[in-house]
Amino acid sequence: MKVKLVYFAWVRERIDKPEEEIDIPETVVTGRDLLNHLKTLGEEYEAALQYPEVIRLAINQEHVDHDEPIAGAREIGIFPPMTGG
Amino acid sequence: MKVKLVYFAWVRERIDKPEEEIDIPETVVTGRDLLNHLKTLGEEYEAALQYPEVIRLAINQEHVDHDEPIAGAREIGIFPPMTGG
Amino acid sequence: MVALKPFIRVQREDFDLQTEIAMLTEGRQDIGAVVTFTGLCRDEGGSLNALELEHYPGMAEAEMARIAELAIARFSLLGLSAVHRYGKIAPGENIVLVIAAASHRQAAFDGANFVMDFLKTAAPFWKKEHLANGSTGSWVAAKDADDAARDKWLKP
Amino acid sequence: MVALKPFIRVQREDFDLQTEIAMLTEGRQDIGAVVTFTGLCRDEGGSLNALELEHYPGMAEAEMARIAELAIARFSLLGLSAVHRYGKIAPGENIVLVIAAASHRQAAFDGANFVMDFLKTAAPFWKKEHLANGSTGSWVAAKDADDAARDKWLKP
Repeated sequence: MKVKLVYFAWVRERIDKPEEEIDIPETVVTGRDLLNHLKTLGEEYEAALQYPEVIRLAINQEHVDHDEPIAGAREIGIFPPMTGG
Repeated sequence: MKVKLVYFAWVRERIDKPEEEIDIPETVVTGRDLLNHLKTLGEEYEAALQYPEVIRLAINQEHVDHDEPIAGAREIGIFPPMTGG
Repeated sequence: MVALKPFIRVQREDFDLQTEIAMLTEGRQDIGAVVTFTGLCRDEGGSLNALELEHYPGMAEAEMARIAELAIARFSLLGLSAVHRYGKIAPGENIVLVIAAASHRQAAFDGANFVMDFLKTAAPFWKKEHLANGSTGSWVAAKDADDAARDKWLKP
Repeated sequence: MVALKPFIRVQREDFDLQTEIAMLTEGRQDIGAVVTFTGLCRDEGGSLNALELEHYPGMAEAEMARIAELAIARFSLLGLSAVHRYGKIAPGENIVLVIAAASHRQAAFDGANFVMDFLKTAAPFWKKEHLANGSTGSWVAAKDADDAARDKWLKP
């Protein structure tokens, strides 16, 4: 499955790109699986996702828990806790 | 003792004057005494002060309780509960 | 340290929020939160033509300042303004403005809310209704709910 | 009855409070209370030169609208606006504006406060510090206190 990933704040800085389209293996079912998969893709991903428990996910621009299935997602946002306002 | 009385809202309307200077007998010690004394001055005062428990008093422009002594007051405000804001 | 003095005004004319806020924030870089409260005249479903605001000159300003100073001390405010209008005010027009500035948001919210709750119950203003049918309605009655709103700040 | 739609904007440029309030209140006579919250950039005792605000375009607006609609329903608001800036913002400049309009004051206070508490914790914005010493500081960390402020609205 092909999906667009978008990164923000220090996740974006550490992965060193704002977005990319990647091919996800079928063994990746949930958001948590996706984070673990990304960590295998290189040092920069490992640095960004070192503490996956603090990472927030959004599927198609809506917040989701890490155990949410990602099947059918067009766009997955990966970012740190929000600090707006 | 001579003192300036100032009236507001429906107290002013019923007494039909915004302020007056009156001479207070020595038997009048507290704010409560003053209200009871004023009620003897005529129908209009009786109408204004019919329910003294709802009337608010201010001595020299500061809120006071009815049992506050009025000795030394330059100005006593007599008015209904406030409804500003 | 000199205690912060609130801006207090009682006036006939309307006020402009942007101008009033600028008086508190201009040139400052330590304010993180500004909360404003504006109270407006409602038409009560069309039955009201205007409110007439009466006040006790001198005492109104003094009470507003007293309340404002309590709020500044209690919530460590960095700025506070309270402006109250008097005279005839039509539906849709402003009646009262409170602005609280602070480092952080909850202090600014609490400061403005506190000032409004005490202003309603302690500042010497009274509202009379002018009705749409041409008659002069009654004086607005004080509400128990306003006393209750004030009393929540007095709990230990 | 058509549900009230909030005004939501994410923009680079500053906002003017008087203009934003007029969008909610102009021509209306049923609004009795307007509360505004403005969040500003603080200089942190002189150590901060600017904040850089990053956001998730599209999702930021969507989350702000979702939060705003919750507030409108919960507090029976008569008007709600939320404007959030992005880009580099200097100390003393505005970052965010929330306006809540209602019949009565407590609903307007609660509406604006609720929106700010959820916006802080759920709207996809991030702040990076540019320090006065010329270096780029770290990303601002999320605060437990902000989660606690949000959670007070979730109690039964």
